[in-house]
Amino acid sequence: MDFKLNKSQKEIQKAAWEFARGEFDKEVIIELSKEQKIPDNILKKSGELGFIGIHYSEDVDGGGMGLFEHVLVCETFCRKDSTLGAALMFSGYAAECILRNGEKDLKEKILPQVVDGHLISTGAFLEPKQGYDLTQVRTTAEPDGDDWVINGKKILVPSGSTAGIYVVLCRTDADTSTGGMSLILVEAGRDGISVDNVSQKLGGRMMPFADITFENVRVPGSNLIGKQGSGYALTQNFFTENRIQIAGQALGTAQGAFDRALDYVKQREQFGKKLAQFQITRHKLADMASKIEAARYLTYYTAWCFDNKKIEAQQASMAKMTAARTAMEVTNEAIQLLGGYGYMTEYEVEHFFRDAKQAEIFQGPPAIQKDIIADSVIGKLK
Amino acid sequence: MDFKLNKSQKEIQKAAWEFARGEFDKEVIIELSKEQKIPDNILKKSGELGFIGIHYSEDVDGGGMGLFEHVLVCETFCRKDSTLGAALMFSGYAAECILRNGEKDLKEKILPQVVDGHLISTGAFLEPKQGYDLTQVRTTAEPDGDDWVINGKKILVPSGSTAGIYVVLCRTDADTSTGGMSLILVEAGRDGISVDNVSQKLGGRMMPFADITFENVRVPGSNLIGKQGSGYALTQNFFTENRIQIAGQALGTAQGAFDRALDYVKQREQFGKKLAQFQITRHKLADMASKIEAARYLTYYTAWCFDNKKIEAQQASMAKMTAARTAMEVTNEAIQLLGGYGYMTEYEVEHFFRDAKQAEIFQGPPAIQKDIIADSVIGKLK
Amino acid sequence: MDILQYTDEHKAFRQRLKTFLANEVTPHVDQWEKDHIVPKEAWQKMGKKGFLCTWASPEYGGMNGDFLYSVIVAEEMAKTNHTGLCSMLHSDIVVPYINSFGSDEQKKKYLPDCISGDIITAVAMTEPDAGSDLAAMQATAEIDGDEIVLNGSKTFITNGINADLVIVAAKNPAEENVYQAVSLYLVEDGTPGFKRGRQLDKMGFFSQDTAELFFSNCRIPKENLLGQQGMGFMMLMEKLQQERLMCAIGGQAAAELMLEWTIDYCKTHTDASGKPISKLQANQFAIVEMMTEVKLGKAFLDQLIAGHAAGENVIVETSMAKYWITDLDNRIASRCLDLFGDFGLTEDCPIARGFRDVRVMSIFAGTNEVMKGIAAKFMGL
Amino acid sequence: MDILQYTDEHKAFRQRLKTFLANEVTPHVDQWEKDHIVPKEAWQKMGKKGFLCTWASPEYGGMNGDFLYSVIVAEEMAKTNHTGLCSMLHSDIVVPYINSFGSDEQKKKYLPDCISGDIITAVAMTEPDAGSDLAAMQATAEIDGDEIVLNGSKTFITNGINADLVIVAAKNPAEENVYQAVSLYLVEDGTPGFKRGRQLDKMGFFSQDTAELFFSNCRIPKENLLGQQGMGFMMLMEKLQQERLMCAIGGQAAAELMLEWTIDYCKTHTDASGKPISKLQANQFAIVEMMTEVKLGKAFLDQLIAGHAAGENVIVETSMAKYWITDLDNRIASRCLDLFGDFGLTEDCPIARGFRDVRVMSIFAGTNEVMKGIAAKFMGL
Repeated sequence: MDFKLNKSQKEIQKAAWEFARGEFDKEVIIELSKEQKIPDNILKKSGELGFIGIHYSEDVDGGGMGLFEHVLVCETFCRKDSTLGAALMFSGYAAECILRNGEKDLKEKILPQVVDGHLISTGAFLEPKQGYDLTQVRTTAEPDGDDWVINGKKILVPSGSTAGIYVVLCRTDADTSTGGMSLILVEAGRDGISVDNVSQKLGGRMMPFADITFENVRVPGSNLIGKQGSGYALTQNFFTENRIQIAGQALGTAQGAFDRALDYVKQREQFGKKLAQFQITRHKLADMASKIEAARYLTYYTAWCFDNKKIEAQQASMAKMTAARTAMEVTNEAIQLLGGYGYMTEYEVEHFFRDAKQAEIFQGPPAIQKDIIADSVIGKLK
Repeated sequence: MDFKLNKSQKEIQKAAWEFARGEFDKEVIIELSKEQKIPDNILKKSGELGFIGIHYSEDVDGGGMGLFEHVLVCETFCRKDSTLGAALMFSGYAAECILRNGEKDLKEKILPQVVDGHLISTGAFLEPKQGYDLTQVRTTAEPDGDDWVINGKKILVPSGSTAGIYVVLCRTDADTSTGGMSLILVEAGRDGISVDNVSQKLGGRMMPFADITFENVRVPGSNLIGKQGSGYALTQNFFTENRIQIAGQALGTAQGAFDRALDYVKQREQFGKKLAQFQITRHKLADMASKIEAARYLTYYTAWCFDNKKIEAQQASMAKMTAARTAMEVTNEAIQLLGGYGYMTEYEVEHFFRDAKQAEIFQGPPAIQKDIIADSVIGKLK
Repeated sequence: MDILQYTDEHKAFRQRLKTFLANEVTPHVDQWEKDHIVPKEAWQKMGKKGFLCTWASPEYGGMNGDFLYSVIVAEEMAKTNHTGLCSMLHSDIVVPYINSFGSDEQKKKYLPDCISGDIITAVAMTEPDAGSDLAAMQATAEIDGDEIVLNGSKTFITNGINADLVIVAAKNPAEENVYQAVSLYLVEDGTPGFKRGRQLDKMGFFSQDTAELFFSNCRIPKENLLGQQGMGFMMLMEKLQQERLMCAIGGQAAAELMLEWTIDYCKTHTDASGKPISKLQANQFAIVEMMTEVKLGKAFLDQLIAGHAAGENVIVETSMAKYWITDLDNRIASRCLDLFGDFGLTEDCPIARGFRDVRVMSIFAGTNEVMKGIAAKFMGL
Repeated sequence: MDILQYTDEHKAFRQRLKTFLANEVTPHVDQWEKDHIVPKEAWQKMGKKGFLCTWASPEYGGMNGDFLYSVIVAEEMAKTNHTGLCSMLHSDIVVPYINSFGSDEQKKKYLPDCISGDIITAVAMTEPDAGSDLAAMQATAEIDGDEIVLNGSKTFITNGINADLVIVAAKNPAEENVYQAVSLYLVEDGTPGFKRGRQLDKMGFFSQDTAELFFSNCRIPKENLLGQQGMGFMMLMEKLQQERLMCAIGGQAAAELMLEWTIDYCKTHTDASGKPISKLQANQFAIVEMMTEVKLGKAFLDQLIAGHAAGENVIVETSMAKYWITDLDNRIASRCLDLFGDFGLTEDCPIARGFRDVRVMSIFAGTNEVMKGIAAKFMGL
């Protein structure tokens, strides 16, 4: 084993940190978060500098690197700011479905716009009364001539109101098994689409949820992503990839809150001493640092598995669950260490905390991850 | 980063597992544990096969590998049996002080015997009423002609009653600072040594603690390990190395208990179902597996740091604390999953649990590790 | 077996309060959360109905209620899922200073309006650089003829914008012993030199007007000294116990409320197979574990309330209750949200507000670390 | 404010018991732990002094004590730091079956000796392949003329070696409805076909004679049926509540004891600088946190005891108390050991035995997972 980042990884990390330090402005982030908006200029710059599509292949203007490098950037960006960092790095949410499975034409048409930060993408998977179980998807796509005609309702679609394209999981076959579903790309603004119920978010406020209703929405047959009938499997693959990205996000969120708490306790005095001199403060920091360190190498290992084709769903679930729990614990303690200031918006850690909760729940709260892990750990019973 | 074990690491892991599976006998282990004895024949075989001194240099008959490989063997042995595994791999406890710092002659005289499993070594560091703070060591070694004359009392010396040599931390200088201490090798059986208060142990029963009193014990001047005055620093270095080994021990202990619990719940039925079909069982296993996975890569990373001269005390403390906590949580849950059988000696997990507690406390319970981590994380305050 | 014995009068009072809150508070909560303040009229309505300062003497218009009335109000207010109409602070923390330590003139002047809701009160202890460390207080009070001149700034002041009357802690700069230097002063709205800073932008407690207060050469008459000169520290210490107990009571009610909503959600929402998610074993265990902790908190708290009402020395237990229950609130908020899944990430889920609101409870009225320090001290460790 | 009201009689009884235990039990505990059994004489001494079956009617030699006497014995026994003289099982779990369900003849025959300690009892429910799942029971009881023929094996039987009288649960193989198939039978020591297996080798509970019991064509007279045919399951369910409550009471006392020792150790042991380690902030917080949990458990448990004694339906709370308090024991044992450091890894540290002993409490009398399942069911989830 070799735990050294290679030269290009180190450069990427450094470039991401410098970009974030230079461009991420606290006041702007706080203000735009309230409005649930992403700063367009920074999004485009991230794209231009190659951060968003770092793990995309070069034929679609991507960086040609692995998911490992994407995770490094997620971590670094979120360390600087958990809300903006995640919004930038997930501006291409679900576009990985196209990247990994799409036809050449579709990829070349869509992905360069995602890579350069001009197109926000999203995935529309969940439906009412289904929880996280996608086996019973009821949104349908029926072939009609060369087109697909889509009907149904998707809920809690991230960036649902700002995305330019949706990757939609549809039933394309009367067959009610998971083999009867397909992923279809739908461009926002097509006739028959209505976006509503844009929700105020608890965390991740630059990626508001919305519900999307499709009423006889017509898209060309070439918008099919991957093979017909592969939709369920491809969605699960995407979730696996996305969970690793979320682990990187959570890791950076934890680290960023830790940084701020450490700075604070080193300068703040109470009862005649620096907070950092109290054993209990010291032990909290030691705990936080240890948890981050453990989450970090599990996350890196998992990203490495992905890039080396050794990934399994349960490994991604472990990394996501562990890193997100770490983020919750660390950000929670960071608030506590800052005392009353920790609760105040301008001291930032409060939004790291809310964003940690977003990371913990999004793409399945712990119980869902445990179901996935247990399936694999236990295997088939005799 | 590259998380692949190289060819030789894989072979070592495989050889260790096959050796343990072939030689570790449950009944024998349970019986000898009660008597607090180590099976001599297995100890010698482990030595002959190169497991004990795998991280020793070749000039003393060692394997010439790194601590990483030692940790791999610790993990593998303890996975098969937590008590015997640790006793074998720590049969050379504190001999690393000689390995890392000793003069050529001393190394060549002592270490080959440790490597081949014929000599159990130990370190005598703690003293009454000092806790884990070694700054006030009161055992003295005074030069007299070419000899050292040692007086004082050491407590809670692991394998104190079975070891053939002790590495003793002594004050060799009137200077009361930590710079006034030295490590001196003392052979068991020298005049003036008394070993008493051999305690029944809670965990790690093949390495009983004893108190050792030195009354005008005379050893040759060449028994000094490293430079005079370096004893405190060398001890801290050894603790750092040992904590990484303990992390490996804890990791294997956790994995071994997990294996047994998994086997059990897959075959045991209750309320008309296999235990493994209950969601709560499944979630417990998922949690256990995730914790082990996180502890594993933190431990491996830390061992890698050691071998690549990037180690700092706090990194070892993080790995030790995290892996030992993981071992406690996993073994505890394993007992619970086995129900009444988990409490019974013959089902083994009860001794994995006690050994996990040994790993958690030995070389400093969590509070001590946190003190060390905090020192480094916080650094100097302005 | 109930630990606290509520009489029929108590029960009728609780019922009247519930009705009042359902009609006059709950319908407005979302608006107040958006406005980041509660209108003063809401306070007056509450006062007119007899729900403020229930312990106060009939002489001033009070109902002379026992401590259980305060408990009832604290519990029911917590169940409105908002924190803006912070009557607990007014009724059971601030006004009791006036009642306990005020002169007859002060009581006559202020208590009737405090009880009727025409005066809203606040207490200004915490300072930007002091936090829970009262000894580090910087605000000064100097005597100048018949007047006292206040200087300094206070922060995190609940009811800071609405307050008509503020009890301000300040130090006599001439007194070297910090524990004898602090006195309390009554400062009325509109006193020259008393300014309110911006309302603080925070994670939760949106409807509550938490603010900074500034005093620059703020002159008040000597008669506005509350209690004895130099006894401020002692008075604060004496009253902090009830303040912390009230936090625990509010926290307990919040935990019960969040769990109740979550159970209700799990029973009425199904998974894809049509089974209520309360039937999933992992969810059942989560709920049972949370309910167990809630019941533990309740038993401990009820016992403590009984002890406090009987005048026992319960400083250790009060510190314990404050820290454990407010930590419980955070645990429960987070764990409940998990059961809601992605819906829990939107503010449409009521627990989202709870999650944001309860996070400050382990910080205010003395951080939970301060609580543990107090408990350790009084346990003789 | 105490939740339970102990009378002067209760207090005097507790004092007598403490004296008895200090003289007749504590000095022998280390030996009993080595012997892996308690001599029968110890039981007899306890009986003669009136400390067994305190609830029993004077008609049989009992003192007709209320439930608080049982609580007192359970608490004080737990504080002897051993589990061998398991009077709680005998007095408050097994013998009550005879008292509640036995015929007059059975009561006359057995109760006096149970009270005097001349008969030690055990209950045999659990089987090797059934665990907490009573419905999976395999042992059979078949009628053959005037006799009943028992076959099967039982495991984890407390007092298994010492027991003079065992209540055995067995199924009528002809009855298909498992819930109506189980009956209880009284089997005396020496009955042909009743054999004791080896004493089980376990992590802790060394002084307690946990054993396997085997029945092979074991013939007992028909009169040894306890209660009604086919009502075994119901009787077990009815009595399990008190069994679990007693576990919680013992667990609570164990937690208090371990923490008390630890506090004492921390106050009397110094670090290298000569300062008691109870002055280290991390240790203070650890102790405060543990003490808080202990006090929470105590308040909840006392309230539950009062409810149980008053005959309330407390099945949910009993399940909660059993799981939470026995989990607490494990947490406290582990955390206390950390404060002792390496010394805690030796059996010279009293918490080491505690650490080994309490680990089974979250498993026996229904695992804590079973407890949560029961709570969920009766909460209507």
